[in-house]
Amino acid sequence: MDLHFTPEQIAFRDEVRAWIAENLERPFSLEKRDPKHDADSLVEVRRAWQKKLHAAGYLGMGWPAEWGGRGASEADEALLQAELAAADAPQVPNFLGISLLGPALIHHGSEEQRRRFIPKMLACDEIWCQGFSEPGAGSDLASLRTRAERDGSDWRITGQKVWTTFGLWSDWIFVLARTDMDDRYGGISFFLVPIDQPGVEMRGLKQITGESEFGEVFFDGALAKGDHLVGQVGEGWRIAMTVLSYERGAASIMYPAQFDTQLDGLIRGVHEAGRAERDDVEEKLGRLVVENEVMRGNGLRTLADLAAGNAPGPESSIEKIFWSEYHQRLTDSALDLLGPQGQLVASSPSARDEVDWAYEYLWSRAGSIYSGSNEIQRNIIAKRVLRLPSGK
Amino acid sequence: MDLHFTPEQIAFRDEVRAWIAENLERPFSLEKRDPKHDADSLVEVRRAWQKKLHAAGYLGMGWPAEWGGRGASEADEALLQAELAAADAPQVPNFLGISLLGPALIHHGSEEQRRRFIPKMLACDEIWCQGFSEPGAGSDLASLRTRAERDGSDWRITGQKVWTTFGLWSDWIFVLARTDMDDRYGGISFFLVPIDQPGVEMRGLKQITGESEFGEVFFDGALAKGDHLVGQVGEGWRIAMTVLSYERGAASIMYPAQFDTQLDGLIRGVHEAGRAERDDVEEKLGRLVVENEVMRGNGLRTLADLAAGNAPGPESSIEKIFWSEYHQRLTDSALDLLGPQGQLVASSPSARDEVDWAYEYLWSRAGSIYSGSNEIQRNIIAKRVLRLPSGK
Amino acid sequence: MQFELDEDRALLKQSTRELLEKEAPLSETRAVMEDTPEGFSKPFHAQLGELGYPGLLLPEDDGGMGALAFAAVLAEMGRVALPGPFLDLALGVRTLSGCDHEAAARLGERARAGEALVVMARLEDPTRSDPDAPEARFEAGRVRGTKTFVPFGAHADALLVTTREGLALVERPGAGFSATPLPTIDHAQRFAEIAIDEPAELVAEGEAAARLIEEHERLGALGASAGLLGLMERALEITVAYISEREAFGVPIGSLQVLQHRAADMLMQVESSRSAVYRAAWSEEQEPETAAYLTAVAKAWAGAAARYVCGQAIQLHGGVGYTWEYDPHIFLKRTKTLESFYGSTRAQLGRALALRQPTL
Amino acid sequence: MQFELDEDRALLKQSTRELLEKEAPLSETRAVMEDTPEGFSKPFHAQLGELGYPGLLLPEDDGGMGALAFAAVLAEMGRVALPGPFLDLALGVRTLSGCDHEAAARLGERARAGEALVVMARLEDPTRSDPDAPEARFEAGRVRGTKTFVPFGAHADALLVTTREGLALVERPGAGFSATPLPTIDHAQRFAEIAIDEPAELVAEGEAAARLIEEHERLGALGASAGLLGLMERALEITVAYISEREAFGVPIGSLQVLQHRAADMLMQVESSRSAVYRAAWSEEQEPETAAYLTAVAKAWAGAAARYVCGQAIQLHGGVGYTWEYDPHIFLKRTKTLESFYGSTRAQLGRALALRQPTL
Repeated sequence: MDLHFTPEQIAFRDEVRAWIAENLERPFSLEKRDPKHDADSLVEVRRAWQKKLHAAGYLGMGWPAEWGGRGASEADEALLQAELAAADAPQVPNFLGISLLGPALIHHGSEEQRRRFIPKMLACDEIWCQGFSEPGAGSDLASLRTRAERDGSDWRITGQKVWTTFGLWSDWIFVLARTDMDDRYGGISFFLVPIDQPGVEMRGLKQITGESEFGEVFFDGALAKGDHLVGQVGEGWRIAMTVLSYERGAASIMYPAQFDTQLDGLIRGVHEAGRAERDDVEEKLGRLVVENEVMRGNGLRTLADLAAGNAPGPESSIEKIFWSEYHQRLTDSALDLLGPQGQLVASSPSARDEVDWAYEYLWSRAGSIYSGSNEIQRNIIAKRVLRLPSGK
Repeated sequence: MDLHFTPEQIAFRDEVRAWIAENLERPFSLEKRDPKHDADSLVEVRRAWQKKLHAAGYLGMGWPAEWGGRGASEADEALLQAELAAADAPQVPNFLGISLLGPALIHHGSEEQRRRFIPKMLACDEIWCQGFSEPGAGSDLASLRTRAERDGSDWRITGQKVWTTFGLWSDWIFVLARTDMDDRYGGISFFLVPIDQPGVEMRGLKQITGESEFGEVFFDGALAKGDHLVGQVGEGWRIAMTVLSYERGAASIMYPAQFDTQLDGLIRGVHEAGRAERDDVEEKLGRLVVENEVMRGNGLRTLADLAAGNAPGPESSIEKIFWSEYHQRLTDSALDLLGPQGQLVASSPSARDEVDWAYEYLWSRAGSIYSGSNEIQRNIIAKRVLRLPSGK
Repeated sequence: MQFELDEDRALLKQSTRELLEKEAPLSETRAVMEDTPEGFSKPFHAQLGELGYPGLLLPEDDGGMGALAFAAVLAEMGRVALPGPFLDLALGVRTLSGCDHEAAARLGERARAGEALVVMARLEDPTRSDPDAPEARFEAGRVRGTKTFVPFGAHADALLVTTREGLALVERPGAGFSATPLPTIDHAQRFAEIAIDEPAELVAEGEAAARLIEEHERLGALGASAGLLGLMERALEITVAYISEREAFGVPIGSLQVLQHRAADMLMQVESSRSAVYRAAWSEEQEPETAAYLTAVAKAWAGAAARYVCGQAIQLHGGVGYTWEYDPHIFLKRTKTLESFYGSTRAQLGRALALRQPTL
Repeated sequence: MQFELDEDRALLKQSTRELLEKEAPLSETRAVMEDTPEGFSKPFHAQLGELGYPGLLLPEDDGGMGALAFAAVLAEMGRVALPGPFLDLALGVRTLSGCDHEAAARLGERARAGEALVVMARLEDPTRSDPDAPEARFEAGRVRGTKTFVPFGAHADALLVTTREGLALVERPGAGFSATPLPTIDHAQRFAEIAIDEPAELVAEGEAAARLIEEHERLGALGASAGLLGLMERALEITVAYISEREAFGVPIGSLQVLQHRAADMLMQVESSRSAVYRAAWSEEQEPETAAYLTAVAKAWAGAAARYVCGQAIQLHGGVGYTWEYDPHIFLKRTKTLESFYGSTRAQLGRALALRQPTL
């Protein structure tokens, strides 16, 4: 057993840490509090940050060198993500493009597609959003109904997609659409569709936090060029499932790092409120500390398994459930422990400035739903890990 | 809205309270600690207590006067049970006979059956145990397989029953047995079977507490006389379901009364351990107090509904879940709050004497399983109260 | 014994429901959250005043209807997550009526008619002051101090300020008054930090003031508990309706056992809250010696219950549950306000333990 | 990076499992619980001694195998809920080896060979004494005091007694020693209250004694956490097997979604415990600056986790789950012992908060 990172990995982590200290002006939570910003300018902050990361070689690190990679391991990627999370760096606009579309193009796309799309995606000259989910098909993704019909050598897309993160600011969308109505899995294909065209209408989808980072998009005969089909007709489901299983390791120590930063803020806040000496407060903080450290232990184990060549299996469902429900417990406890002070929205001059607890409290409700609800994740564990029987 | 008991009910409650003070030598938990007792002599303590209760007219209070009743309301019955529970009086050996078999005989039995069985059951000259559950049919009671076959005008019973409370000390057992293998519900009949006969073998079933209050019984052509069939052939399921739905109200404020006594002991124990001033202890005790009081509020509401002529419906599932899971939280917390001291078994001279926490801790695990597991209760709430749809 | 409300109160409850569904439905709450600077509909609150609602807690021979009616009305308001200061106003009217003081009586008349918004300013910065011995002072006819999280403190017409000397009434705060908004999660429930140095009248002192403040807190906790009951009751209803309709994998998701059990747990929380809240309200009227205890019990329970129910309402709605467009978030946000103010769950747990007494 | 044990330790784990399944399987635990006055099998513990197990925690050049091997062995013992003082003995051997004292060294040799049972007597009545400043005294070559919940205190051959003066060793306690059994829920884990007034040797003082006691507690918490891991791992296995077989309403109950999710939650607890326990053991060997913190984390987590898993093991077994005949109760009972001793969950939560530090 060995849970040490290699000296090279530690050196890389230190390099990243120093680079962030030099290049990140301020935590993103402070950007969001700045009254000079609106939703548009915040996207520009994110874009600028992505450009910096790209210039420093921190994007697509595990990809082939030709596409910007440096042969990095899952551990390197995980260390990078943990440092970024701990520093509260902005999420890059193309995070889904890079984690999903990138691998799809590299493994399943054509050479022209790679050349055309990857460099601009990495440089954030084009923003991509994801077009997998549909309003009627949440957890049951394969029941999607958006369809693609041939139009000469091109395709016409009709239907609706939701949860298109950064949709309002995107230039392109990668879409799963049905090319055969009768074949549940084999009838799905993978398309690249430009957003600025008559057949596409993108709307913001306001979240309970009041922001509209998500969008919903309506396709009414939108044009997808024939050479913007990724892979073959009918390969869409397989491609999507493959890329969704990548990079699981990268997040494994990211959440504990992010929550550690928030825990720091909470502990400071509780001290300032003069409540740190109470036994009930000690117990609650202690529990939050313990759970987060256990989560990190799980993450290190995942990285160790990856390093030992064991592909991450359905156990990643455990990580998803753990971080999302921990986030809810953390914010619930924080609001209890900080009192009304913790409920102030960031725009209030009296709000605590380390962590925007009001936002986190609301946003935490989403984590147990998106990316496969926790109910679905528990089904997966029961069936694929514990091999429990199916009903009749 | 009126949650007051009537002056008559309060007078009855006071009468009961005074009667208990006069007649109950000591709490049953202290009886159990007394080294002079073994399982047999404890049953005799219970029997003696039932005789006292019977002599005072406290058994079958709601039954017709002919059978010992006094036209008591559910509220009277509930007040009696609450006082008995608060005083930690022994459970009477025929508690299931009185709550299940009594009503079955009164509503569905023959006059001869009533005359033959009811007086001795009330006086505890005969102890009855229940023969409904089977090893292969826990929550799915109707799948029972014990069968009754005609033997002239009599019946021969073959099969196995479990959870026959006080089985080892019983004289009779009331049994649901299958008279038609093909009719799931209509093929079940209700028999009265003497235990002291060659075809019946009763064994103690040791519980996780180390006691054997339960039994399991094996029938191998046991004889049930023809006139010991209750109701008609095939009416057994209907009779059982009817009597199982009676007396729900009687327990509605019993559990909170019992837990209040235990809470008193816990709070005293925590004070004596010098831990009462801790904020975390305050919070945990406060939560136990709140939950128990809320449970009593639910119980009073049930009684009020009964008094207003509303039959208790599937909402009684809520009470079952509430008290059984509260009991687990209470004992869990008690063992945490009292430290190792709380884990001492009653026979230890150093054990706390108010409450046998070690026993309660273990026994509390049973409440969420017996009488219809809490999983079944939640199914009932979902389907019959919330009317949620069935799967395909 | 009877759990149902009597005819008068049942009628009030029913007519309140109809009024709210007509004049202030959930869609209106949403509009107020999005658009109104005050965080509530002034016309609707004027209408409530005309109908006499703010006087609910007055003695019966003064036109009040008692604690059960109050709880029933607050629960109805919870069902539409009514934004605004109604609870604080009703408490203010009651407190003014308990002051043996002419200015208080005069203002009370206007407040109960909905012509003046009176709220109590009580909380101070907890790191600097003890709630039982406020830093705010009443001296030489003026009140001076700083109060925080004053409900609708920026929009009140008059303030009942707790001071070390007693309860001070500030009418028409002027130049010596400033209010800084404290926007919270709940867009439709506005708080303010206020600094005050204004002429005032001492309307209650000593024991009398302490009693009024205690009563204000107790009835505030009762009203908040009732509001929480309404919130979770409605959140459960919309959730059951949603999962009964919504299909996945070819079946309504409400047929899945895990969601059925979740809904069953939500029902247990809601129905237990109903028992606890109405029992506390009933004791306020009929068994005052247990009222403080049973109110602490109700508030401690209902706050945690509503948090669970409204959180699960979002979860069971799936993706749309965290959109602004669907309603569950409105319930979650209001729950947070009602749970943490009017005596937080943690505070009420301690209170319940301290006040524990036999109730049967 | 690698999570798996290296070859030597994996081999030890495997051979320990085989040994236990052969010589001390769960059925044997049941027999010991029912019949043995000492609460453990003396012959099997002698066998463990012959095989060198009690020396596991000794320095490697003294024949020890380190904390990872210790954790792996304790987890295996947890899988069969092995009754007896093995954990306390291994800790005693380690502590004796840390005393720079001849009598300790001599006894240590015998103890590691399984010839003498040495346990530490540390706890005193918490209402009368502070664990950091015990009432027990070492004076004039004698130790005098009262200790409570001494593991196997009635069956030990020698005692390491914490006194205000340091760590005192009492060999062959005689007439000045009395032990009152303290039977707990867990029939197979015996404790005693002891009163002692016996000749003794002071084997460690001051800083050295404090360091040894701290180490004893830390390694005790690690061993208990590993034991808890084994208990819950096996409890989950038997539960999954049971619900996969048992049918109700015509289907295996393990196909019901609610039970599937419950089992999934149990798995999360077990696997997270595995990560935490082995990480703590690894830090004990490789990263001592984080060991105290990570051990507190592991114990705080594993205690609560095992309580949940073993409680649900009973629930998912239904009726037979609360019979003596089925195994789940054995796991629940041992869990209670391991959770509340070796630093209770509550104590470890406080410790984890106090010791929190960056681990990456």
